[in-house]
Parts: sequence; structure tokens; C-alpha cells
Amino acid sequence: MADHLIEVRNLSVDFHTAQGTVHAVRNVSWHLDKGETLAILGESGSGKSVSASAIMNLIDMPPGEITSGKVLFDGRDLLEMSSSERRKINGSRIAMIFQDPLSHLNPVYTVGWQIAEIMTAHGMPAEKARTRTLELMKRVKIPDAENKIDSYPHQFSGGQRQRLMIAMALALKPDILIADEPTTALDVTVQAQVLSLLEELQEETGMGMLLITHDLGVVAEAADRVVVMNSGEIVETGTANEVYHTPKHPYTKKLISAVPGTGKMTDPLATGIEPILQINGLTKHFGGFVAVDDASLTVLPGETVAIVGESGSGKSTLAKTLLRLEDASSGSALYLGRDLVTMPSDELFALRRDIQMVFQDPTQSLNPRMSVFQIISEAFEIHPDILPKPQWKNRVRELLELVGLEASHMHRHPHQFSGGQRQRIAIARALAMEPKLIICDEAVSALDVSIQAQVIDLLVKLQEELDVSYLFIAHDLPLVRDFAHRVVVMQGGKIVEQGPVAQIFDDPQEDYTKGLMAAGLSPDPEIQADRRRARAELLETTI
Amino acid sequence: MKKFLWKRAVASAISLICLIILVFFLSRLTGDPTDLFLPETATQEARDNYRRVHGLDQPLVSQFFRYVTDLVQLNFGESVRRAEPAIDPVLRGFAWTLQLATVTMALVTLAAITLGSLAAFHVGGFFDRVATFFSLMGASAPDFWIAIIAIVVFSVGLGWLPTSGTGSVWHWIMPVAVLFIRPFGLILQVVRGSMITALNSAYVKTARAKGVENRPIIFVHALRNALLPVITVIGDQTAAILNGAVIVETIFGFPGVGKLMIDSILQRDFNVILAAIMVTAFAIFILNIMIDLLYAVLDPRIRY
Amino acid sequence: MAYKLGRIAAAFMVSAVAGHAMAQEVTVVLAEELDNVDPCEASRSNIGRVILQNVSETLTELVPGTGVEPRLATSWEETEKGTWRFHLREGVKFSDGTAFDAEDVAHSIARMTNPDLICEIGNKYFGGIELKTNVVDENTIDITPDPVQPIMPLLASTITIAPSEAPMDAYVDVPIGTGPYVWDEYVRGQRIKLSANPDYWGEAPSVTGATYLFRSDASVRAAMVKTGEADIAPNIALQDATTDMDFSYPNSETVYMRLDHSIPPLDDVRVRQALNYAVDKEAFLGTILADGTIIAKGITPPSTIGYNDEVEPYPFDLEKAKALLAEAKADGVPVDTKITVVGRIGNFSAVQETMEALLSMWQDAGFNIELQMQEVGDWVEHLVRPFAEDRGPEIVQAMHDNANGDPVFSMFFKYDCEGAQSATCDEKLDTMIEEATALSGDERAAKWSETFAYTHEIAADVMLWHMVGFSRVNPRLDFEPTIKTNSELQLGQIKFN
Amino acid sequence: MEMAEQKTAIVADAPHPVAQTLRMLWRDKFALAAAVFLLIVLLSALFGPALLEGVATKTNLRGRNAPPFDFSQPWYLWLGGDALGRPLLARIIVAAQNTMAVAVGAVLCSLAIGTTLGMIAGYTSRMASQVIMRLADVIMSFPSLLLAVIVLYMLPPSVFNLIIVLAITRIPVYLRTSRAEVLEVRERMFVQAAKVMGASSGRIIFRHLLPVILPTLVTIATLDFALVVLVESALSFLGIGIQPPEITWGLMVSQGRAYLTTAWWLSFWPGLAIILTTLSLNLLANWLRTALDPVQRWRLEIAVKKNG
Repeated sequence: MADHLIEVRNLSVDFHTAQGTVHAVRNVSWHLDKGETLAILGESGSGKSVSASAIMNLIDMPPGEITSGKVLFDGRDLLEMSSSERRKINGSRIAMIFQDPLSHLNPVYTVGWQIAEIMTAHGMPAEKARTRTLELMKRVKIPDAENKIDSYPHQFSGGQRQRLMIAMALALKPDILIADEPTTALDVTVQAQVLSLLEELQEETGMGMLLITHDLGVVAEAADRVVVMNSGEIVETGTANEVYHTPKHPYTKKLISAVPGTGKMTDPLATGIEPILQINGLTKHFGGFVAVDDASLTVLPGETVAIVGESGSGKSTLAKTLLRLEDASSGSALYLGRDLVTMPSDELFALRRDIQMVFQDPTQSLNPRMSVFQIISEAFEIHPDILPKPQWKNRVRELLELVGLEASHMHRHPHQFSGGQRQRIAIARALAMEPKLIICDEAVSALDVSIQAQVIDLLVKLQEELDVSYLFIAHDLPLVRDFAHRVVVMQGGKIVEQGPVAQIFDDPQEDYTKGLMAAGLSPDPEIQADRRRARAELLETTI
Repeated sequence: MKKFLWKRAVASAISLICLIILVFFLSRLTGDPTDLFLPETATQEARDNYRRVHGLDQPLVSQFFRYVTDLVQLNFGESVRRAEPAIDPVLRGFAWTLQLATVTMALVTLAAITLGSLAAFHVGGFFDRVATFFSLMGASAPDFWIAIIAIVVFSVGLGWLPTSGTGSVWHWIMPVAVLFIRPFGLILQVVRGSMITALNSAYVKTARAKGVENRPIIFVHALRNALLPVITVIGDQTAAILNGAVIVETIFGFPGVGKLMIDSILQRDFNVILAAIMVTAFAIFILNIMIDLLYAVLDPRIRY
Repeated sequence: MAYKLGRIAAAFMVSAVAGHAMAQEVTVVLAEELDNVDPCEASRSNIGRVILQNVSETLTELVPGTGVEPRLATSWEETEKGTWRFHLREGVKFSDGTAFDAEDVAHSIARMTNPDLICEIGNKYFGGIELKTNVVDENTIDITPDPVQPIMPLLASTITIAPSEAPMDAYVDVPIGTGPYVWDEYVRGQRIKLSANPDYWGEAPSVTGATYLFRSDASVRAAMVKTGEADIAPNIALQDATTDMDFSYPNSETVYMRLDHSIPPLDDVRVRQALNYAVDKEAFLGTILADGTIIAKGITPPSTIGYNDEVEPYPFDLEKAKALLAEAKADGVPVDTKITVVGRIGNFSAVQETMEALLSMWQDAGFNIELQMQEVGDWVEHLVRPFAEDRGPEIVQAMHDNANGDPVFSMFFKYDCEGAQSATCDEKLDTMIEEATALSGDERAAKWSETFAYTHEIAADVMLWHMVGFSRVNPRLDFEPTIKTNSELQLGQIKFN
Repeated sequence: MEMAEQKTAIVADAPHPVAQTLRMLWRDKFALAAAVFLLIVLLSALFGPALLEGVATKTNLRGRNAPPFDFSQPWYLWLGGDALGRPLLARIIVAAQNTMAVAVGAVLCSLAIGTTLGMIAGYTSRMASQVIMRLADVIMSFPSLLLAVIVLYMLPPSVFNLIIVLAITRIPVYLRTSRAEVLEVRERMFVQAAKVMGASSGRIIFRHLLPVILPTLVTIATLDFALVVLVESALSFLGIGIQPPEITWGLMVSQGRAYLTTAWWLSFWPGLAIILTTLSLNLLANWLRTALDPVQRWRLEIAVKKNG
């Protein structure tokens, strides 16, 4: 037993709230060996991070309470140790990195200081710590490390920040690295780089790595073994390959089937129809910075056009310009022949009904102080010509049923719904205007995979029923593969490539598109292993 | 940076000009100082004379014009009540008030930040409850009430401290203590609230995962982040004292600018009022700029 | 622990106020700072208490119970009708070393009446009076007031003498005088120091120096004497006067309610009398007001000439008040009109309670009456002419100070049709005042007496009380405050026990 | 993040919000006591003058400064009598009305005006923002007591005018806070969503921004309420506040302070009323802040504290 690096045995953690006790995890057991990568896979609310928090002594008690279990490390139960003993282990023997490195790095101290602190906190002299910090920054490939050591977190890119977190975590060569959703907020290409960095470092140090993720692709790329969690319980364990290819538990099966990018691609619509939206040479400057550069594309009625690009590609700015949330610098966007860019505000007001938007984060795009009924019926309040007041209630009910929600919930507030349900409300709100074109800005990115699939199914269903067009903005290529008619790839404000979905996926012309494809992670560990090999070869040949 | 300072200076100047106009005309709406200055028995002739000597017989607009003309040459006019230029008593009083504000707020800042941080760390615990309760209690009592009771207890009853006045360091204890109470209670609450948020933040989680001890977590990691809203309140409270700790000055015979302002308005000594307001407003503008610069020092994300 | 702290603190305090026990110095704590230190402003009580007869002296001096006594003038006589000759004391020097002579007197008089300087003494005592001076020789001066002033020697007790070097058109920063004390320093906002004048012409005083401090809160002033931080607090509140260190003294202040005779229903004598009968003045004594307060029947205190012993104050008679009111009402007097009482905030320490109590008494008698307490600046506009055109019937609370022994300082401007604070206009009364002003000696006293009887009869105002003040004095001093303590505090009169 | 998700799932079956608020209030005994005390003050303010006006203004010079705790007297004299022999307890109850009127009036006025200006400054043109912010600067650098003196000099010191003065001095707090909040909230996506729907600026400000920033402002208002009561009392101390025969607690304290050494109860009881009221408000504000903060809320929600 003692030969495992760390072992969690029958861990149960409760959280106490006014509504009673929530069992965050129940009877969770797993172990991690030296040099091994264990992935804990689960969606939000599955309790996948709780055991890691228990290991790191990060559970606030109260409201949290560890009701049973042991965490054995070095033959001792961590849960029995005093906090000062555990502090000695934290950072030096077991280190952790988190999702969203921006908020996990202290914004008011230099990164150099923060990396050095993990060493000084464990007794290393300041000067030595600084030298080592510089080494580490170089090791995680921070360019110009000598100068950047005294910069602040906000002065780095997202990928660099995660590298800095990694540098910090590995400063004292810990036995175990816990990585909690380490690549979730990152672009695909950056994600690939960070994961390979972690793999390299693991090989160097032989540490055990606990990888907490919701992404089957990450599991396929990095994990040796995987533990699947749902609602606080472990539903399945096994090697990454076993779990993917021969899932036993229905939940695992459902999870795997929900992964996008595996279905049949959609055929392009027949040509020759009058486009609903025709964008010509649209450009948007912010001072000297060109956010959207001479973009031209068309959307046909009933068509789904996906705009794909990494952060900073200008895809969201393009959407905002179309909705006049930003004013375009030049170019035109003809909606049924009328130019959205120069339209006077009264005309624009009438046109708002036709073009609607669904935002990325439903938590933020719904006013927390309004009930669902108020949120949806606001459309009728603003545009009284849609519907006379007595019919509002029925229409809201209809719309809620249309998006698959219970009509009786219309007097609840957004926080009483789950993320997927909230996005359905946001869609219902957009539909209340009876629009012809809906712009979806990363509309499913914040959702769990299984929920993502449901929402996309809904969108497809609505398109069939209502014949709306979608301009679907996403950073994730596999996601749009299954349901877009055409795909537009953007980079640095420019459209680099566009065409029918099959053409883009099967025969990409531009290097950038190819790179994007290659960086994407397949949920199949075998395919991912091939890609990794190919990537390594590519790297060797370029060197 | 330079641009920021320049913009702030222009904005402050505009505010100051508005303030001067406002105070000039508002204060004159309260009436004429003649009846207050001259004895009840004074003849009409004497009254007319007085108005003539002090230019009060002129139309208001030309009085204002004359005042502004003098002001550009940094002449704040004569006090009608005191036999001296209006700016003299103001500067004297302001020097005292500034010292009082500095000493008090330095102590308040130190105490409120330390105790507030600890209360936030032990939120809901005994220390938190006690600190919160007493700080609120102190901040809830009328200050003149506390001041008089303090004199009755500490000077008359126990004979520990002098009742009032200035001179030794002992004379400062009671005025500072009375002034201390309210900002302390308030700032302690702000520190506590802000620290609770900071201590729940992701970077504190990181620090805990790094194995950093509690003390640096509180006073290094969380505190600096929590200080931004705090220094705003500190600034406001300092400004409030600079604007006149009238009660404390009145009771403890502390020769500050607050009492001077109230006395001047009661005596309708307009030039002194204007000079006092300008000096304190100027000080407050400087204070605000300092606070803004302090933001940038504390938070590297803020750049002007 | 606490004890130790106390001892350390005590040690510090001793060193802070070490001056006390060593030299024969005193510390006086006053209510307000001196905004001006010019001797020609010494009739203001805050300035007078420091300067008058300590630094700056006057030609004559009014001694309570005795009368007008020599000070810088050794003798005087009326040489011809209206002209007074003052013989000045010889060998007197100002604290700047210059000699005191008749030129200084002439200069001081010219200065205090200079319209460009605006001095309180000139305006308070010599408004409408022209003073012609004639320097006879170095030690003799003739003063001719126009109109004729039979009480010129008394008026001379108000004139402070400054050296002829004092500028005609500007206040001085440092008062120079002939008095027993020399102005040492004035740290504005904090303290004034005087020290004994070694070249003083008179007897050397026991007190060798004095420090004046300023605290606006009465209880703090009282506390300071108790803790030994001060020796004399000339003016403390009744409720603080609880120890045997506290002395009461008639402070020459008379509290009364001025009635506006020009507005109905106050133009009716029965209504005015009813107001007088409705007040239970006795009930205030020993409760809100101090024991020793005297119920007033005229505007000047008993120490003034012409005080009429025969007049009895209006007794408290609620029925009589109601009856008078009913009678007036029957005659068509609009007695139900709302009357406004205008009180002055902080005028004396219990003014608030007094006004509230008065109001409830008048309401009991059936008056429709309301109270407005106002800051001095607003209040004075109700008190002093010109009055607002659109005013309703008003009763203005006022306190009048006449420590100068003669009603002339009060009567004209309080009761004459032309008087600055007069809301009365009665031809008979005007004539009486005019006659009395022109008389002197016993005739003058008799005429004033008659005038007081008349104002009482027509219930010109509601006379309330002659007040007492309280001083707290450290027992190491032998000092008892008098009626003059309100306006001056002669250090020379203080002895040590 | 994950915990938040779990909780939301449960909140779907949450009890009625009022019941839940009361339950959270019940958990915090300090806040509960504060709420009960404030309720008593409120009732006094509403009904006190009507019931006790006569008793409270009846002077009795012979019974002045009657000491407290003389239970042989009628109940309203149990806290003693003032300098005119009027019963202190009755006066405190009657004075609650004016005190509350001044405080509530001033706070509501400054809240309304300050918030409106702040939202305009935060949401509309730069020009309007500049003008409004300069206005705030001017008010901030204008000593509040001085403003009080000037205004109360020009206008008679009535409850209404006092409200005006105190409201003006408190405006900048709300103005600056609401502006800062609006600058942040206006960038949130639901505001953009409303814009996309064609909502007018007025609708966005009042339907979307205001409800979101209001809790913060209400918390400040609660604290301000306490402050206003104290400032009112300080004004009375300086003799420029409410004038008799109107009464407020502040006025009672300042009238009684002359008797602090001889009849402490004159200023002690009204002072205590001020302290307890402001303390209650502060405690309640604290509680409110916790209750409104989703991160802190659990402190009020957990039934029993169990520690391992």
C-alpha cells in the first residue's frame, strides 16, 4: 500500500448550506504513482476538484467538512497533520496549478517575486531563490526572462501566465503536481504547448501528476489513467484507452458521445439565394490597432456560418460591429440590402428585431435581478408592436417550451438555473424578437460538453423550425464541424480562409488553418498519440 | 503621468473656481457683518461708515470683481473682524489641523488595517465579533459626548490628562483619541470587508498551495490587494478632518481651522471664510491626487 | 498599570504648568479668543477682560459701590457749561517708555471716534456725540461734548488711553498702555501673556504675571480650574458651579423680552400687561437660573442711579392675565394673532430652557405664540432697526448690560422713538428720557426713577431678571468677582492666600 | 466555481426569499437584536408624537432634573426628567420622529439625487460626466458643517431645511459610488444584450443598471443613516441644528451636555438612543453586506457549526 505516491481513501466531503448539507464527494478513492499522470474527468459540479482541495488543505471549514477518509502521503495521513506540517508539504512536496492563471497570480506583485516566494517560504535565501526563478522562467520558455522577471502578471499573455504558474509549482521539484483545468481558458494552439511542456517536465523530474479536467481531449493527450466522476462519485476508472474505447458506465458513454467533431458534416446550402447578410470590407480600428481588417463574408437565409479564430482574431469585434455595439471604421454590412453600418438609429431600432445575439456567458448576459418572464418579455416591452400585453405570458410560456424549459419556471431568477438552462433562456430571449439572424458569440464555450451538445441540437432544431440564420462565433474547430454550413477562419483581424465546412476540415488550404486543426485535441487517446508523434517529428525536422 | 497630473490640476482648478464663486455669493446671502461687529448702540452713520470702510456698500458683483482681482495677486483680503490679513489666521489654524489630521489618520490607518485584517482572517470568530462590535459602538456615539465624558473622566476624575489646550504630547491624547474613533470604526469595517474578499480570492488560494504562512498571506498577499478601496475611505476621512474637526477643536480648545471657519461664518467674516475654504480645498485636492498616485503604487495595473 | 500611567501623566502636567507654584502668576481661562487687541476696542468684554485697567487705563474708573474714582485723571471739574477739565496724573509712563500727557488723551479720543478706524468704544458710548478736546497744558485737558453730557466723568471711565504714536487709521497688534501690566506675547489661538510693569505709577500688584487661555466650552473652563490648569474661569455655567471654588456675582446683565408696540395685539397695554402677569419669574430662581438672580422691573440693575425701589414687579397671576386678555379681546384686539418669540441662541447658558419655559407659561395664559431660536446674526436683525416691513407681532428676547451706573447708556436706544433697538414710541416717554439726560445729580436720579415707573406702568417690555454670573477661582487666590467682572478683570486686585 | 454550481442546483428548490431572509436574520443574534430595536424606534417615530406629545412637552420647573429609576413615578419618568422637568423617556419617544425624519429624509434625498447623477455621469457623455464630477468635487471640498451653517442661516432651521443640508453634503458619496459601479456594470453582457434588443438609455439605466447597483448603495445608505443622525446631533451641539420646541435626540444630547457632571441622565439617555440606533444600523448593514455577498452568504446559512 505504501508504494503509491499518494493515495486517497474513502474520502467524503460535505458542505453545509441553509438548504441542508451538500455531499460534494462521497467515498472517493484513487491513487497516484511516481511518474504517472492520473486524470480526474468530470463536468462542473461533479466534485472532481474536491479531493485535490482536500490534499492541499484548501477546503474552508466551515462550511466544508471532511466526514470520512484518509489521504496517505509518505505513509502519513495528511488530514491528521497540523496545519504547519501541511504548509511544509504544500509547494515543496505537492504543488498545484490552477485554471485561469490571471486570477490565481497576485496582480500586485511581480511574477519573479511570486515564483521566488515559494522557495523563500520554504527556507531558501532570497538571492538564491531569484537566481533559480530566472532559471525556471527560462525553462518554461518565457522569452526575455531577465527583463520579464520584474513584470506583473497582467503584462503576460494567457499562455505565458500558465507557464509562470508551472514554473512556480515546479520550483522545489515537488513529488506531485496537481493541475486543475490547466488549459481550459487557453487557445487550442497554446493549450497544446502547455500540455507538452507539462509532459516534458514530468519526464525530467519523474513527478506524479494529477490532472483535473472536463476535456476528453486533454485526457487523451496527457493521461495514463483516468478516473471519471459524476455527482461526487467515481463512476469509472481505467487507462485512458480503456475508458475511451470501452466505457462501461452509461455516464461515461454519454460523455464520450457528446464530444463534438465526430459526426457527419453538413452540406452547403444551394447557391443563388439572395444573402440575408453581406459584409464588404468591414474594418474596425481602435486607435492604431486594427481589430477587424477588411472582412467580407455573406450569410444566406437559413444558413449557419461559423467564424473560428483564437483570442484576438477579431471575431467578437466583428459581431459587435454588426450589432452596432461598436461603430465600424469603414466598409459596409448589407442586411437585406440596407447598410447596418450607416443606418440611422430609428431605422436601426426597428431592425433590432431581425438581428439578435446570444452571448458567451449566460450567467453574465442575463440580468440577475430580473425574473425569466421579465427577461424574455422585455423584448415585447421595448418593441410593443410584437405582441399586445395580454398575450405576453402565453408567448413566454411557448418560448420556454420551445427551448426545452419548463414554462412554470418563468418567475424564477437566473441564478436558480444551471448554466445550460440559462443559455436556453438567453436563446428564448433572442427568439422573442422573432429574428431572422442570430449571432452566437461563443454561445456554448462556457458549457460542459454534454450541455454543449444539447444546446447545439436545440439551435439546429430551431433553425429547421424557424429558418433562422446563425453567425456562429467559436474558438473551437471541432465544435462547428458538426453543424455549420460554412466556416470562416480569422486570424489577427483578417479572414484567412473561408469555405464550406467539408472543405475547411478535409482540405484546409492555409497553414494557419492546418495548424489550428493539428493543435486540436482528439478525445481518442490513440489518435492523440499519433498526433503527438507527428508533432514531435515536425519539431525535430524544423530543428 | 505628466498628462494625468496636468489634467487633475485643471480639473481641480475648475472646482476651486466654482467653489470660490459659490462661497463668495452664498456666504454674503447670510447677511451683513455690520450689525454683528458694531455695538447695538451704534448710530446709522457709524454703520454706513463701517460698510464704506469694508467695501460692503458696493454692489455684490463689483465686490466680487475686486476680490478676484486681489486674489490673483494672492491677496486674500483683510479680516473684518480681526486686525490682520484673512489668510494669516487660516494658515495658523490649518497648520494645527493638518498636524491633527496627520497624527490621527496615521494611527487610525495603522490600527484599523491591522485589526481589520485580523478580524477578516478570523471572520465570524470571537475576535472579529468583538472588534466589529466595539468599532461600531465607538463610531455610533456623538463625538462631543465622548469628548466631554473623556474630560470628566480622564482629566477631572483621574487627573491623568490635561483637559484641553496644546503644549505637551499629553494635550494631544484626548483630541486625537476622540477624532480617532469614528474613522477607525469605519475604516476597520472597510478593511474587514475588503480583506474578506481578498482572502477568498484565487491568488490567496495559490499562496496557500505554495505553503506560505498565514501572516504573509494576510499582510502581504491579501492586504495590498485589499487596500485600494481602503485608501479611498482613508482619503475621505482625512479630508473630513481637514475640513474641520470643529467639535474637537471647540471642546479641547484646539486652535485649528474648523473652529475658525464656523466662527467666521457666524461673524460673517467673509474673507476669512473664503481663505479657509480655499486653503482646505487646495489641501484636499492635493490629498486626492496623492491618493490617486498611491493607487498606482499599490496596483501596478493602474497607470496614468 | 493604570496608576503608573497616572503618575507619569501627573508628572508631565506639573512640568507643563510649572509656572504656577513658583512665581506669583495666574492663569485665566476665557471663553473666546481676542480677535482684536486694540485698546479702543476694550469695551468688548472679551478684549476688556484682558486689557482694561491691566494694560490700558482710563481717565476715571467706576468703582462698584463707590462711584467714579480717579485713575489717569486725578481730578476734574466742569469749567463752564458743557466743558470738562481733567487734571492728569503726573510721572506716568507708557510701557514703550514714552511719557503720558494731555496730547495722548486728545489723540486717544480722536482715534476712538475716527470714522475710518471704527472703534467699539467710540461707537458704543459716544455715538451721536461730538467730543472737542483742548490741550490746556501737558497735564490738563478740556473735553467738550456736544450735545452736553452731564455725566462726562462717568463717560471718561470708558476711554482707554493709548500713546499718540498709535496709528490713527489702523488697529495696533500690541497694545501699549500705562497699566500695571505689560503685553508680553500673543500666540494666536493659544495664549496671551502679561507681566507686571516695573515702571507702573501705582502700587505694585501681587500678581506678577498672567496667562490667558481660551476655551469655548464652559464645562471645560470649569474643569480646568478644578484640575489646576487655570486659576480663574471668570464665566462658567450655573450647572457647573457646584463647588466652593465657585462665586456668584451680579453680572449687570438684564434679561427682558422686548415687545413691539407697533403691531397689534402688542400695541394694546392690556395685552402687554397680560404677558407680564403670565410669567412666574420666581419659579426660575434656583431652578433654571441661579439663586441670587434678582427679579427685574427696569432695564438697569440696582447699582444704577434712578433704580426705583417703589415699583413692584408684576406678580405671577394667571387669572389676571387671562382676564386682561379677555378684556382686550372683547374690545376687538386681535389677541389670537400668532406672536413670535425670537430668542438668541447661546445668549446665556440656560437661554434655551428659559425660553421654552416662558413659552409654555404664555401658552397656559392663552396666547397663540411660537418660539424661534436664532443665531446672533439673524437675531440682531429682529432686535435692531430697521425692522422688517412684513413682520408679525414679535417678542425679542434680549439681554442688556449696563455696568456703567447711569441709565443713559440704556434708555434712549431702548425706548426712544428714534432708539436703535426701540420698538416703543411714546411721546411722553421720549420727553422724560430727554429731560433726564440733560440733568445731573439727584435731579437726574429722580427723573430716571420716574421714567422707570412709567415704563413699568405701560408694560413697555416684559422685564425678567437681573442675572448673576459664576466664576470659578482657585482657592490659592484671594479674589472675588464683582459686577465689573463681566467686562474687566483687574489682575491688580488679585491677592494670594 | 464548482461549489457555486452545486449550490445553484439546490437553490432551485429554495424556500421563499422572505422566509429565508428571516431565517438568516435569526441566525445572527446581533443583527436580530438590531432589527428588533430598529422596529421599536420606527414605531416610536410613527406613533410616539401622537400618543405622548402632551406628556413630553409639559414643563414642571419644580421637578427639574428628576433622577432616573424612580419607579414610584409614572413610567415615562422612569428615565428621569430634563432641565424643565419634562419626562425624558416620553421625550425620547417623541423625538424619534424628528430624528428619523431628518435621517431618513436626508439619506433618501441624497441617495436619489446622488445615484441619479452618478448614473448619468457613468452612462452618458464624457461632458456630463465631467460636469457632474466637478460638482461632486466642489461639494466634497465644501466643509459640510459650513454648508449647514450657511443654509440654515438663510433658511429657518426646520426639519425640512435640515434634510436639504444633510442631503447635499452626502450626495457625493452616492454619486461617486454609483458612477464607479455603473462604469463596471455597463460593460456586463446583460447590458449589451439589452442594447442589442434596442433598449433606450433610460431603460438600461433604470431597468438594468439601477437594480444591480442598488444593494451596494443601500448598504452605504444604512451606514450613512447613522452618520446623519450623528451630524444632526453635532449641528445641535454647535447651536445650528433643529431649534426648540422641536426636539431630536441630537438636540436633547446637546441640551443635556451642560449637565453632564450634575445630571448625567439628561444627555445619557438620548445619547444612548443614538448609539443604539446607529449601532443597530451598522450591525444590520454588516449583516446585509454578508447576506448580499454570495461568497460570504454561507456564514448566515449554515445551521450548526460542526468542526470535524
